[in-house]
Amino acid sequence: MPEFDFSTTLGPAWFPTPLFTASGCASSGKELSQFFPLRDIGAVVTKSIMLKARPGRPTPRMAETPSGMLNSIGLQGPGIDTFLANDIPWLLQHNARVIVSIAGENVDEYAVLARKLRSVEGISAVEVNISCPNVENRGLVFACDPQASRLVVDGVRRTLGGDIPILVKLSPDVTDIVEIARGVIDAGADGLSLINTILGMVINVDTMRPHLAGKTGGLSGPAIRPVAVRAIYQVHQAFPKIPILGMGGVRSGRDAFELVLAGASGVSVGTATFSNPMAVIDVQNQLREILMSKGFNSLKEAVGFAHRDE
Amino acid sequence: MPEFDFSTTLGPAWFPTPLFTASGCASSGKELSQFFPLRDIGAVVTKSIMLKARPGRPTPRMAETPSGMLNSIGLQGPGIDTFLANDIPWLLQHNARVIVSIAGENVDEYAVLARKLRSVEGISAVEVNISCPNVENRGLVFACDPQASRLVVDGVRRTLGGDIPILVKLSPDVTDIVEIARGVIDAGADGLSLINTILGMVINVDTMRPHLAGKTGGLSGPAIRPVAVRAIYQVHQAFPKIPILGMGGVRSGRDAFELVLAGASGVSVGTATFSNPMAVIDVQNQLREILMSKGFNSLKEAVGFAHRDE
Amino acid sequence: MSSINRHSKQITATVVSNKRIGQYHQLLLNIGHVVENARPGNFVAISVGGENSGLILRRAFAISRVSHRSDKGDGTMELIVAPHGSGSKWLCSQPEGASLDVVVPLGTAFGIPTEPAQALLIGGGYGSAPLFGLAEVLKSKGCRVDMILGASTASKIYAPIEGKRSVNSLKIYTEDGSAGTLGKVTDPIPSLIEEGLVDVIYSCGPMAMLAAISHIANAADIVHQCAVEESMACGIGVCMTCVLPVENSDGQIAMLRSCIDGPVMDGSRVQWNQVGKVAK
Amino acid sequence: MSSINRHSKQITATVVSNKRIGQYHQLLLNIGHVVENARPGNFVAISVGGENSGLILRRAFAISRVSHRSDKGDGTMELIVAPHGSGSKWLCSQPEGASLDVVVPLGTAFGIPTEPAQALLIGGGYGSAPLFGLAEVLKSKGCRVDMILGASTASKIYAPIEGKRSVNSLKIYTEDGSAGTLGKVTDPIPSLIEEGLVDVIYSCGPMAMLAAISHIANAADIVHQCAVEESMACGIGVCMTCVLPVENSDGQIAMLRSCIDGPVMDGSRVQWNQVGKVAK
Ligand SMILES: Cc1cc2nc3c(=O)[nH]c(=O)nc-3n(C[C@H](O)[C@H](O)[C@H](O)COP(=O)(O)OP(=O)(O)OC[C@H]3O[C@@H](n4cnc5c(N)ncnc54)[C@H](O)[C@@H]3O)c2cc1C
Ligand SMILES: Cc1cc2nc3c(=O)[nH]c(=O)nc-3n(C[C@H](O)[C@H](O)[C@H](O)COP(=O)(O)OP(=O)(O)OC[C@H]3O[C@@H](n4cnc5c(N)ncnc54)[C@H](O)[C@@H]3O)c2cc1C
Ligand SMILES: Cc1cc2nc3c(=O)[nH]c(=O)nc-3n(C[C@H](O)[C@H](O)[C@H](O)COP(=O)(O)O)c2cc1C
Ligand SMILES: Cc1cc2nc3c(=O)[nH]c(=O)nc-3n(C[C@H](O)[C@H](O)[C@H](O)COP(=O)(O)O)c2cc1C
Ligand code: FES
Ligand code: FES
Repeated sequence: MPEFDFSTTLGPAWFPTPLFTASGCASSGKELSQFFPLRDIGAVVTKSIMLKARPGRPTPRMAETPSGMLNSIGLQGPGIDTFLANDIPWLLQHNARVIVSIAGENVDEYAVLARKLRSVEGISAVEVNISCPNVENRGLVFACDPQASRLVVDGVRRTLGGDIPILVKLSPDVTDIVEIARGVIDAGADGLSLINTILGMVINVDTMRPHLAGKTGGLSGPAIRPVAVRAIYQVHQAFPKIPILGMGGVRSGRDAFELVLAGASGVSVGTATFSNPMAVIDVQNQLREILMSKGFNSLKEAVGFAHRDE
Repeated sequence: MPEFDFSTTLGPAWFPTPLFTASGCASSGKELSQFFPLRDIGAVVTKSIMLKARPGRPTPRMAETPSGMLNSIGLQGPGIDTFLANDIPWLLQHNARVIVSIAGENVDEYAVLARKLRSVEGISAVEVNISCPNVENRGLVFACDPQASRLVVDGVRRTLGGDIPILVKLSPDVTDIVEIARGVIDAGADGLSLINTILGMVINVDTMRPHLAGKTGGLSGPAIRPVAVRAIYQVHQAFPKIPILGMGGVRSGRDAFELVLAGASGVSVGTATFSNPMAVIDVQNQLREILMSKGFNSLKEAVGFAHRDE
Repeated sequence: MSSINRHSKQITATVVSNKRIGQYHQLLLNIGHVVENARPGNFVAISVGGENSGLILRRAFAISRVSHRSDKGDGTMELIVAPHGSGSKWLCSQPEGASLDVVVPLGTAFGIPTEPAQALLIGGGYGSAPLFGLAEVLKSKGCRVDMILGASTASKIYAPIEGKRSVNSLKIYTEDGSAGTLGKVTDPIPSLIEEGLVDVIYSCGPMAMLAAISHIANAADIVHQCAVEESMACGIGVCMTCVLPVENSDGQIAMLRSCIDGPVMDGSRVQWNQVGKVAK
Repeated sequence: MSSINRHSKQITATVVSNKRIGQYHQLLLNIGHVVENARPGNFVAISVGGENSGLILRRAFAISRVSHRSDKGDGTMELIVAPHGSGSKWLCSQPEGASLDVVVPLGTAFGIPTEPAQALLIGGGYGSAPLFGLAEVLKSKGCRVDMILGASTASKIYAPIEGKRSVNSLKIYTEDGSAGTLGKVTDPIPSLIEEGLVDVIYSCGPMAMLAAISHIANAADIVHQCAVEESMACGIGVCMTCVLPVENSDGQIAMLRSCIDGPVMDGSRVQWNQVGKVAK
């Protein structure tokens, strides 16, 4: 019997395991390294970084919801220069593979961020988070606008050249996610990250106002898993050759397996890390075990297996 | 101190209490009458009825998900004629107020359904469920298409005349729910029902295929409440004078209060009835108590209260 | 339908005892005088996972047996629960004294012959549970009760000693031969029928077993009342998730709700080969 | 930061006892030798609601006191829990013997003076909990320990008799006068400072109380270490929900995470009037 092959590829990037942190749910990696060696997982996907330092939104920034939570962090962060000076070297020094998530306020900013990343050694991939407001178009979220998301990816692709793979992270808050996917694939995405949070709101029944300072927030956690599975399934069905990094409510190997069967080549664990600091490792071990017990010889055999005979 | 006024209006229709069943979650009402007198709640919203009898989708039709469930019933029902001959007389005889939910396969069918309802005495309102596939446009769901949803409502409005109020039930699976709302309001909707289920999928890890025979299904239950609150808040903010019948994950008076604060003039209870046959009554009693304890003199004072000072 | 669930109540029941029997848990719940309305074949729906549970739907279980002392207002109900997924495992972990949220009784009951008759009761796995309660009632009506139980293996046979008192004969079949005869519950039916020992068949168990029994009963033109088991979201007839294709009295196939038009159904009317498909 | 949470472990802890004290529950948990790394000021994060819980986030609680017998490998930790919402109520309902999923210890600890000093400890409501563990440590270092506790009403004062042994003085203030002096914990601070009895202030309680103490401490130029309480999703520094505006050593205001840059912070650096707003 051949040895089980747990490795995965997202476009040209290879990873020994298909488990990743989810952007914004592992900070820059350091904090989790108190709980497990970062090199043991596929890669650390860093919190979306913007051009300038940002303080983020006022608090409260979170609300728990049934089997989920809302967050409204507002992309607090140190800005790309400080990030490249401090965080990336630290991660590489600790032998972590790194996927850098970037976010911009307008189309150009994404290209500028890509330019800064171009010369950085050791980055495995760039995740382009387009679920942010486009300040040049009434704050409309890029990912909700086929034209804008295409332009963002086009700019990043041209700037980065062909060396670093580009994953584009889509929002489920759209009428037709396949259409958005088509646009960014045409513009040069190597893969897709599915899904970002779903827009939600909690009203505090004591103050009788929206609980979050930012009013609306992003819904994550097990509650949204069925939406993630559906989005991954739909997009994999439409573009079976485009690798998908799946995420949304994964907290066990069983959950990750569901995303893999739907079509994910890799799985990011986000909110589950908040309740279990070891979640990524635990999910990784459980997924490996499930795949082997089902008789798969490799992760790749299982990717999109739910689509067979169709 | 004046007596507490729990009544509500949805357009020209008046109801003694703001609690309703959710379409498809109370069948035609009879079954729940074993648990409480139907006249005690605001109204029974009946399961969406179509022109012809329909067997619905194959089983499995449901899957439980974290704090939610998926369903894929496929609008099984007896067809409008049998429904009008059997179910409506029974409901009226038992002094239930009735909101009839209708669904069509194309724009014309909605108008035909409206024509059949026009002459029926005693109906409080019509809820137009536009979250169904339009067979004349590649199965695209009406509610996801501003033009189609507008046409449907326009047809129903013209046919019904001004007598019976029209509530249009929208899907949250759209990029911009306010835009869809604007279209159907322009076309003559008296009120909006928010929200229908969210498209999701569960993969059965034993069979390694989609669990539902219909593959995708609609996500309902507490998991989606933050999405319902957000949609109601957004639409109430844009159209403060249009009454909203809110639904999505309500299982307690506290939850209903959240929807009311966001802008709902009435609240439908769906999935919660599956776990608690008395849910509508329980939520109704709890909501009344909460409103009074917060010092409101009427339900109406609380509708949209979370928007104050903005 | 109008009489279905007329006596259903949502109550808080206390766990009187919880014993492991083979691969099952025998749960005894105190449900007070509601017990008086429970008939063999009825089921109950129980909330699982506790107050903050992410499992939002009730789980359905057949009532195995009931007993009451009307003088004390005490009524107990026995359930046989297989630890399957999260909900049933939670239930099996409930200690004596725990409180459960139960809706009881639900659904149709087995029809009882008005005259003494020869009844054959067939159960698969935990499907034997409601048959013991049924046997007691049949016996009290002067019926002859023969019982056949089957399962894949010995630990999945539920056949309590007390229960055996109400039956005239009990045969056990396992697919691995670890208890009783090696084989299936359907093996002995034809010869029993031929011997003229069967006026009516009652069955409960996996759908494939019910289908096989229906096949035999139809051929011999013997009444077959079976308790079906479909995935249920509400258990009270309002969600339409639990449907089965069943022939109407006018010969048409309709998708009937197994929670209120069942779980006990006329086996000859269920379109077994179309279960999971849509009636045309 | 690099040393924060270096000793944190996710463990299964057993409830040794659960006692109601006024409006609180005193929970004693056996956490084994992990206890050795717990310092006064650290907190723990506990999963709530059981296995199928819809409450997905951990709840944070200050470690009140710890004790261990290294020979037996036993280590217990005491928590004082106010039944507030679903999660804390669930925790308060856990019986002796129950197992809890706990991440311990987390966050910064109170700094202990290297030389004996006069320490003033101020607690509001359950905020007194960690102060008793702190008092023991300070006492053992030869410090003088004065304690002031306050709450809205008597039943919200947590002041166990054993705890009083480690303090030189204990004053209690309630807003309704139902215990101790009618008034607020801040009332006596200025005169204590004037009398020269205060070298360092330690505090834990509602944010408004911490702000008021900071105001007094700043004016008198006295070191003030306070344990803040912000809504936390992760408790381990990865989510950025728990931030507070704090002045850096270079004079800039940054949004620091109260879970890993706290909960114990330098009161003079927290921008109390900007809490809940965004640093500019
Ligand atoms: C009328 C009726 C009587 C039953 N009687 C018994 C009994 O006496 N003893 C017993 O052990 N079991 C019985 N069952 C099956 C029992 O309901 C399921 O085993 C149980 O619901 C599984 O829940 P879970 O959380 O453990 O599993 P999960 O698979 O996690 O459940 C997920 C969802 O699927 C539903 N589901 C899963 N399996 C079944 C099933 N076989 N039937 C119906 N719904 C299912 C659950 O209700 C739940 O909503 C009966 C079912 C029905 C419909
Ligand atoms: C560092 C720290 C130490 C604490 N120490 C104690 C203690 O010793 N004793 C004690 O009784 N309580 C303490 N708390 C507060 C305690 O965490 C909350 O009361 C508890 O989280 C409320 O959860 P719930 O489910 O009961 O309430 P809910 O309101 O239902 O909780 C909903 C969500 O909001 C969060 N939340 C609500 N209130 C608070 C709060 N005050 N602080 C932080 N998060 C909150 C919860 O964690 C949860 O995610 C502490 C909090 C922090 C941050
Ligand atoms: C607190 C928090 C912060 C997040 N920040 C980001 C971010 O900066 N960039 C991004 O692309 N996604 C961000 N996300 C979304 C997650 O990466 C992920 O797509 C989503 O939470 C669904 O996965 P989960 O259910 O496993 O958390 C954030 C999510 C949470 C909960
Ligand atoms: C089993 C089931 C059937 C439903 N059928 C219909 C329907 O026929 N027409 C309709 O407009 N909505 C239907 N819905 C949607 C509900 O009316 C409601 O909008 C949704 O479930 C959200 O509310 P809830 O979370 O309280 O269930 C159905 C929902 C469920 C769970
Ligand atoms: S389970 Fe809902 S109708 Fe049968
Ligand atoms: S609680 Fe997550 S960073 Fe502090």
